[in-house]
Amino acid sequence: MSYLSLTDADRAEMLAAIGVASVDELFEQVPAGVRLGRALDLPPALGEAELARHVEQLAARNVHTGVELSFLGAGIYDHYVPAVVDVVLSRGEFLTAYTPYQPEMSQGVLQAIFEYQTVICELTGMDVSNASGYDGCTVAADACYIAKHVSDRRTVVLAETLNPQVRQVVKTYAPGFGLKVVEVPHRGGTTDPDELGAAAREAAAVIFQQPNFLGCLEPAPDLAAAAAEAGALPVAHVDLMSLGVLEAPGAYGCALAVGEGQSAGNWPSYGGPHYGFLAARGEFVRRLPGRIVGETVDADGRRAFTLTLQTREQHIRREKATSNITTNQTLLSLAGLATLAWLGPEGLREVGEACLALAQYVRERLPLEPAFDAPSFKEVALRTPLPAREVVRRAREHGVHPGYALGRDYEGMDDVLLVAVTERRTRADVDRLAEVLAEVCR
Amino acid sequence: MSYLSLTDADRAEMLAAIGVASVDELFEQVPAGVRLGRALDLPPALGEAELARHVEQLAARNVHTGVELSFLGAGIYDHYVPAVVDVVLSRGEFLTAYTPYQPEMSQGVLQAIFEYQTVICELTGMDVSNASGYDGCTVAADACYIAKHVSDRRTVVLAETLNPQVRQVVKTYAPGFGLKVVEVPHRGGTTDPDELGAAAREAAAVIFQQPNFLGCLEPAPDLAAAAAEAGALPVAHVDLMSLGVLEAPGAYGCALAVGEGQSAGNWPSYGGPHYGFLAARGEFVRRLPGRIVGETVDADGRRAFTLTLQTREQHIRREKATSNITTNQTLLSLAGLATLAWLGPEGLREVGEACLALAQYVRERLPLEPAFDAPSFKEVALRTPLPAREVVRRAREHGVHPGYALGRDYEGMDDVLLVAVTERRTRADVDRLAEVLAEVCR
Amino acid sequence: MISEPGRAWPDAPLLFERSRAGRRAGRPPQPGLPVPELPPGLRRARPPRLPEVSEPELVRHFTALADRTFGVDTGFYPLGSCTMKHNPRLHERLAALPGFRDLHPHQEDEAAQGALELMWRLQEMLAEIAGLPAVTLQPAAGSQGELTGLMLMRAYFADRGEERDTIITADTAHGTNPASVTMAGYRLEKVETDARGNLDLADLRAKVSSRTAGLMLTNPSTLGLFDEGIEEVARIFHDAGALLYYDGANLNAVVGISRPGDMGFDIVHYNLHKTFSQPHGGGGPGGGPVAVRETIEPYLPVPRVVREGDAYRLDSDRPKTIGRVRGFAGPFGVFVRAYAFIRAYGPALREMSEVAVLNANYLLARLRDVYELPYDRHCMHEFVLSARGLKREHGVSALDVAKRLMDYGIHPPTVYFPLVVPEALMIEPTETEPKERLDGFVEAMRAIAHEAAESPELLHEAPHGRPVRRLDEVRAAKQPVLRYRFEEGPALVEAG
Amino acid sequence: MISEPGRAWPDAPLLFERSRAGRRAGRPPQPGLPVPELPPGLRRARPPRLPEVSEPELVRHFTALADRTFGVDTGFYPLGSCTMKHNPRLHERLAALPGFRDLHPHQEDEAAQGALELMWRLQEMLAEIAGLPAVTLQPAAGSQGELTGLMLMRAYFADRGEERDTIITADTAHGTNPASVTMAGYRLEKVETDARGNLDLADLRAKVSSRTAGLMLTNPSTLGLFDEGIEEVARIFHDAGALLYYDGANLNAVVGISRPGDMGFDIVHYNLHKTFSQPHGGGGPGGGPVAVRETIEPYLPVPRVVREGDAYRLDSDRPKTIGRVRGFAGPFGVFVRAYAFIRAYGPALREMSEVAVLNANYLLARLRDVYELPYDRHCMHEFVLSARGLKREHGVSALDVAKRLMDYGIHPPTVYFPLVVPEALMIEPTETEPKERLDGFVEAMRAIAHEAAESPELLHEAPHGRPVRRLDEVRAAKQPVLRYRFEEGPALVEAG
Ligand SMILES: Cc1ncc(COP(=O)(O)O)c(C=O)c1O
Ligand SMILES: Cc1ncc(COP(=O)(O)O)c(C=O)c1O
Repeated sequence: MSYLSLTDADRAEMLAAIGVASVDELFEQVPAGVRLGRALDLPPALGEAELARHVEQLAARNVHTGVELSFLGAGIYDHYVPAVVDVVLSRGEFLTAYTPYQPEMSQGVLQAIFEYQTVICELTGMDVSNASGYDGCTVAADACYIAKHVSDRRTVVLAETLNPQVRQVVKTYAPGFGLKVVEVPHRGGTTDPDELGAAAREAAAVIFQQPNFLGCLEPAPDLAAAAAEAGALPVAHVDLMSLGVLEAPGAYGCALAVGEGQSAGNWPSYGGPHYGFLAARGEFVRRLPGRIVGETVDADGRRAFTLTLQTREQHIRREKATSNITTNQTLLSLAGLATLAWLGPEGLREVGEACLALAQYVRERLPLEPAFDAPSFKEVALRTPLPAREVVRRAREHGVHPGYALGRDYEGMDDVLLVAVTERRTRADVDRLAEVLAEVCR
Repeated sequence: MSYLSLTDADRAEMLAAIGVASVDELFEQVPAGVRLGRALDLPPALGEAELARHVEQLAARNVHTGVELSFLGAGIYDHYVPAVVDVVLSRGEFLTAYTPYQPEMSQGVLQAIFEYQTVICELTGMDVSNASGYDGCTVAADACYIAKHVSDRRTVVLAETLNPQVRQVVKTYAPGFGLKVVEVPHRGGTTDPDELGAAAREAAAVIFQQPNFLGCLEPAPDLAAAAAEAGALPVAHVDLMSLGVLEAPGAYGCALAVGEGQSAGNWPSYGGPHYGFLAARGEFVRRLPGRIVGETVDADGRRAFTLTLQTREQHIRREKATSNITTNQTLLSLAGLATLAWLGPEGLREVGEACLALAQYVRERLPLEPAFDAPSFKEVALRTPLPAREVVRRAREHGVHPGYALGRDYEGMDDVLLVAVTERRTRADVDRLAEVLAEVCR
Repeated sequence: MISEPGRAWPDAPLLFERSRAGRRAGRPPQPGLPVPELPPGLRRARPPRLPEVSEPELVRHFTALADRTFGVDTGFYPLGSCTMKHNPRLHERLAALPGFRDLHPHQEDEAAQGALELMWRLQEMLAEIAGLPAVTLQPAAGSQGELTGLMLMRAYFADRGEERDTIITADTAHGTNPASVTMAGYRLEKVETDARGNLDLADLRAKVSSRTAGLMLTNPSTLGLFDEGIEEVARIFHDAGALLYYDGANLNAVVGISRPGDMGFDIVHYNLHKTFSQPHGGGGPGGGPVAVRETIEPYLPVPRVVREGDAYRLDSDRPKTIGRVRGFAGPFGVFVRAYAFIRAYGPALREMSEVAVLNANYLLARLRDVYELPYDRHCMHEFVLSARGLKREHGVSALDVAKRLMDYGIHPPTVYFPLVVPEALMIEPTETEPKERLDGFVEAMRAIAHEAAESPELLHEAPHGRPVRRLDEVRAAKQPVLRYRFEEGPALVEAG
Repeated sequence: MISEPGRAWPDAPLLFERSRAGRRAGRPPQPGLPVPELPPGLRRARPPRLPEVSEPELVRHFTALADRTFGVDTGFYPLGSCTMKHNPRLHERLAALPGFRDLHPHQEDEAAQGALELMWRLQEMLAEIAGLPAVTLQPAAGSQGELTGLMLMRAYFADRGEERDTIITADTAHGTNPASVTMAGYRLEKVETDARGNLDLADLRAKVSSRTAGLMLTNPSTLGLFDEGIEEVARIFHDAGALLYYDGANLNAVVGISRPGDMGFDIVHYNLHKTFSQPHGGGGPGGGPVAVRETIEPYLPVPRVVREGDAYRLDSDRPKTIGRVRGFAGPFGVFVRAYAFIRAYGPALREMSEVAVLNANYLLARLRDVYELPYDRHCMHEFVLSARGLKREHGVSALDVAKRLMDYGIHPPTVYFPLVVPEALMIEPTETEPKERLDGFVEAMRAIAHEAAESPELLHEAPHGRPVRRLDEVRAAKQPVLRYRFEEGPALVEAG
């Protein structure tokens, strides 16, 4: 109620100007039969102070990473979100603007998106990036929609080591696209290039993840080569925070690179909102979904930015559009831009090396055997002597969340725990985890 | 270290432009005998993530009002700070600007201060306000400095019911001003106008507080009248949040009104930074300390705002200045402006009425006798059957901070507890306090 | 660095142009442990050319970009169909509470009860608002809600063994509707709008058949008009065994007044960033929950948020589900804001819609004599004017009007949409605007109409008071430059 | 509402002009309890005319005012003596942690250990930086630090039974120094600056006597020059039994390089909002801790933060204390920021000062051929130029230069201070500025010198690109309007 701005006097004047006696008259176009003849059954209005108190009480009932030492990852990571992000998120102009349809009103957000696109291209080694997809799942579906249009094949291949949620979303979307989904099982934690290549022979695209969901580094260049050789578009699902130390998908021949942007600049936030990124080789630019910002000049020849190649989009192309996406995840992607710019090339490399070093330490220090031999980036799958979910339950009683129970998604992995580290974990944190695991796995 | 912006190449170029081989040469003007021949003995540098973690750990060791039901007041109150305040505090332009010496660069902050001055004048019933003093203590000393200059009397009278910290600060400053401080004891929780008038006969000014530190409403109009009659300037120390329901000092003849602004728009923040306000009748305007913003026009005749009457100030008048104040509390005072504008006249009245109602409920509901008969605004002094500090200690074990032990400041009041409420407390909160007090006072 | 002293909007260099080799802001923690070697070929060969900028310059950069961006916080933003209402700042505080912000989505349900309860309560409140019993919060935006809805239809009909391949939309439909139809694998059929701005019932009857899976409709329509025949429309589809989908983009007009479920819709999406005040963030994020009738509930995406006694949990054990449409249970931070928004109003949400409609009708009443009104009715929360008259008489287009509004400190309305209105100006003031802002808009629009006659070049060349003048959009599309080129790459990115 | 379409800075109405009777934003909680009557005469008779504004308009109002304000986040702000460095945004997060922000200052010591530890550690670090053993954090700003220091001197001499009534300051001293002297009840004596910019030792020797309580000195001075004779200066005062007070406003030049205690100062204040990055907030808040030698420690204000074993507490039991100078233990939020700042640098704080000095000398080197340099030496963290030449030759004043700088997007330096330099421009770049910003300033200053010769009227009439042009300051002071007049009051507030 407190967000309305009209006074009683305003209302009276306005009704007079309209020429009606009451607001009800304006609603006469709503047939009587479909009117709600009662008040909405909603809890009573709260003033700001009471509302704040109520919601704070809800928030207090969650166990967050500030109160529990957490090794949860499995797609969402607690990399450090620097304070410069607050500048982006707290500026009312960014926060309360919408899609920059009118470029003269929105040069700032347009320029920022252009910078974001550049950063995504640099990291992935690609030529073009859109201005964001919903998340790391839907951008994989977007990649399939592109592949469907540039190929006459009607299958997509997913490595089983691709994030299960990503695979689920692709499977939800695929029937509408007229695509069949084939999955290629892992072999000891990673994907076999030959097996993938074989499966790809009928496929429009192949999607694999680097580092993969089981915490292993895939032989990504070999996977991409196998897919390409089979005539399928190789699509890498990657983690931006790894790309200071891991090779860019563009450098090993991928056609597209997609991923979940959360790790770069967004808080876990119980799953969202975050941003999905999607980058491609130049040849696919007119098939990309969503907003793309381009550079041009204004009437005075001054550099200016604008949404471009809009003939791809739903508001122009309608049923022939490359996607239905409209509202996207711009603000979150700009938080990503700020974070990556704050890190710079050195910082990003350092984050990657911290992850590598800590993951190695996890392997060596914890009283559990690694489930797979392949090297890790920031996650390690470990065998547990009792069900991993039970290990989680017990460890949490000691104030430590030891990681993700892979049995949630993979059959036969009930005794596998996926432990994640980021640069925010320390040696001492891993030591503490080792202690707790020793205690609860006895 | 991460806040520096020069690269090695920059440094080299700059040294060359200066014509020196190293930065050390620039420091040759520092005599060898006073140079620090070693590194500073400070803990090693922390990166942002580590620093954040370290400081968060310090913060976590404090018991704040989010984790303890608190009835602490005694000068600092947890009135609700609305979210519009965040707009003021988070805008880099307000945050990182300094005193608006160059009005063309600072019309925004100047206008906001002008609005603040207006709000302070309205609330206190005064003609002029400065742009803020340090806090509720130092503005009382400022009032004495004004009084010293407009009177040839050399005493100031303080009611004993004036906040002890305020009195202490006045006593610290007074010798430098050449003023003697006389205190007038309370009689049953309030000040006797006749006694105050008698004491004021030699005084340049009289300062009393409404509502007073013991939680009682003073006969403020009578006190002001007594002071004025004795030829002393009546100065009221007031709480902005009370002025929606309590009479404005200007309306009962005060020469100045001062106070601590924290309750309006600032968090407790362990004592600061907050703002002190100081308002006066027009005749004193050229004796006011600190910044004052005035309205004027620019070369095009457009309305504009600027610091004015600067001949009062230290940078112009130096040893003859009305004060030495330079850096003040502008940002905090603008948070006050935003809060008071958010409340509006109705909201401020409602806050006041909520306080009155809850204080009355405290009187009736708690299992302790009020120490004084005078009515309360938002604080009530209660007699405890054991030392009040012991009551505090025990109640805190139940997660409730029951209030301020007045024995900290007043002799003979070891068994008096000052319980504060604001509009953020509920009936249920008071009920809970009643329960805990019943339990611990058994 | 110095260009044109006195210019209000100095040029803003790109981050990459601010970059200097060796400069940096962040220094991540180093664990002091050996860094293992990577297998050959996996290590990055060439470092990414991220900008190298110090923190002070980074802050200034984003401050400068924000200054070149116009938001609701800057001024009036009557962008039709987008519901650019005030975004309460409290919500930013709430979404940033550590108990929400730092909560991992894989956290065990018993350690996320506050978050789950908030989602469950939000579902319940949204259900009451739509008049439909079951809600999924998962979809990321309205468009994804649409797609989800269409997938639900497919699952529903597949389960019943019916083969239906066509979705009907209005000719006034938003572009997302037909785009979603295609993405969902359906065939599109369009139905016309009649002279009063309602669906043409004759045309509709002719097109609905046993192949029709359903209708997608925005009501009030993108013309800002409530479909007066909605009951008959619903009957036609239901009689044909088809379903009705409600595009909730315009829900702001009817909350507490008329519920989509009561209108006969079977599936509804909400745009949390429109009706329920999630800030639009320069393009997003949003939220697109979907509500459905009992009969469609079994197909909703997983996970669902369910309540059992006093406990809440995520439930993925739904055999008939269409599956998952995005990660986790949805954009949780958006839910915090929507929840807070609804709790702030309570049942008075109705008043929100009433004022939205009042504000729109006030503008309509005050502008109808200078701009053409294609459908002469009271409007709902928005309305569409046509600049056709100005075009004909003075050669001034809707775009010219839009650009000139910028000089009056107002964000232009949506233009050239809906397609059925030539030179369309689609105006949605929202309920949070005070009368003075509305009057300011009226004055500006009237002044512009006057200028169109007196000095049309002023409009053709507008804007005059923004950081840039009108852009060469053709060049942007014909010679696309879609990333910074580091003074080395080709002018065109799209080589192929 | 519409004034001059296309104007970059539309007029900003006052909150009171945005006010409409009956409108409101906040609705405080109501306890649902009866409101007791107040005794006669105590109830407010006439409601205060606070603005009546809705929340959306309130947000827009402050957004618009921020847009009309220039901060360090906006651009280069070389305001001499004020150390306008970058303010790390992390600090705002930290100061807002609930454990700090919502901590009541009367909380029991045992429940505020984190806050007390932070303060104690800050004291220790500040002590190391000043080279003096005991620190009080209490003073609210530099000026209050000065006053505190003078009170300490008085207490010290009183305790020793010495009667001393005079404080000596330099003729380059900041206005707060003499103002503080008077407020502390001392007599002021001024000593001259010699041709190299040092204190004139002969003059000094002549003025120091047994009546001298002490010296107040800024070192480096407000000319940006380190006093090369500081050791002798200290000797003169100490030999006379007097004390030396260090005005720490310019500490940014010498952290880790030379410590005031080692220079011979007995009492030092720090400006946390200068050297240690507390944002200046449009005028404040600040922080002005004071460090002293052992001999002066007993007189420090109460409460003091002390450590006992592993515990920290506030100690007010100090019989010789001068008393309290403000509420509680000081501006705690400022301490959080200063603490974080020092911890971010660690011993590399020295580098901070080195770069501050390097940046200043670079500007000096690049500007000395176009503006006069009154003291031909390397400077420290700031330097003073004179526009005397421009004035003489082209009639262009330091003020004109300052105003014209605005058109180049740069905040003017401090002007007309210190008083010993005519047409002074006092320039302090700080360590956080990148070379490009310095070069931009050089270019602007050189371009302005050129403009002064070519088109001086451009400078006299500057600024041209700000929300307002030059102000009628005389009118502001002669006909003071110091509050909004609600269309009723007299034009002048000051009636008397
Ligand atoms: C009528 C209509 N339908 C659908 C959409 C798509 O919603 P979203 O942007 O949330 O994906 C919009 C939003 O622009 C709209 O206006
Ligand atoms: C040299 C000098 N001394 C003293 C002060 C006063 O310090 P503060 O503004 O913190 O009161 C200043 C600040 O303006 C200064 O520059």
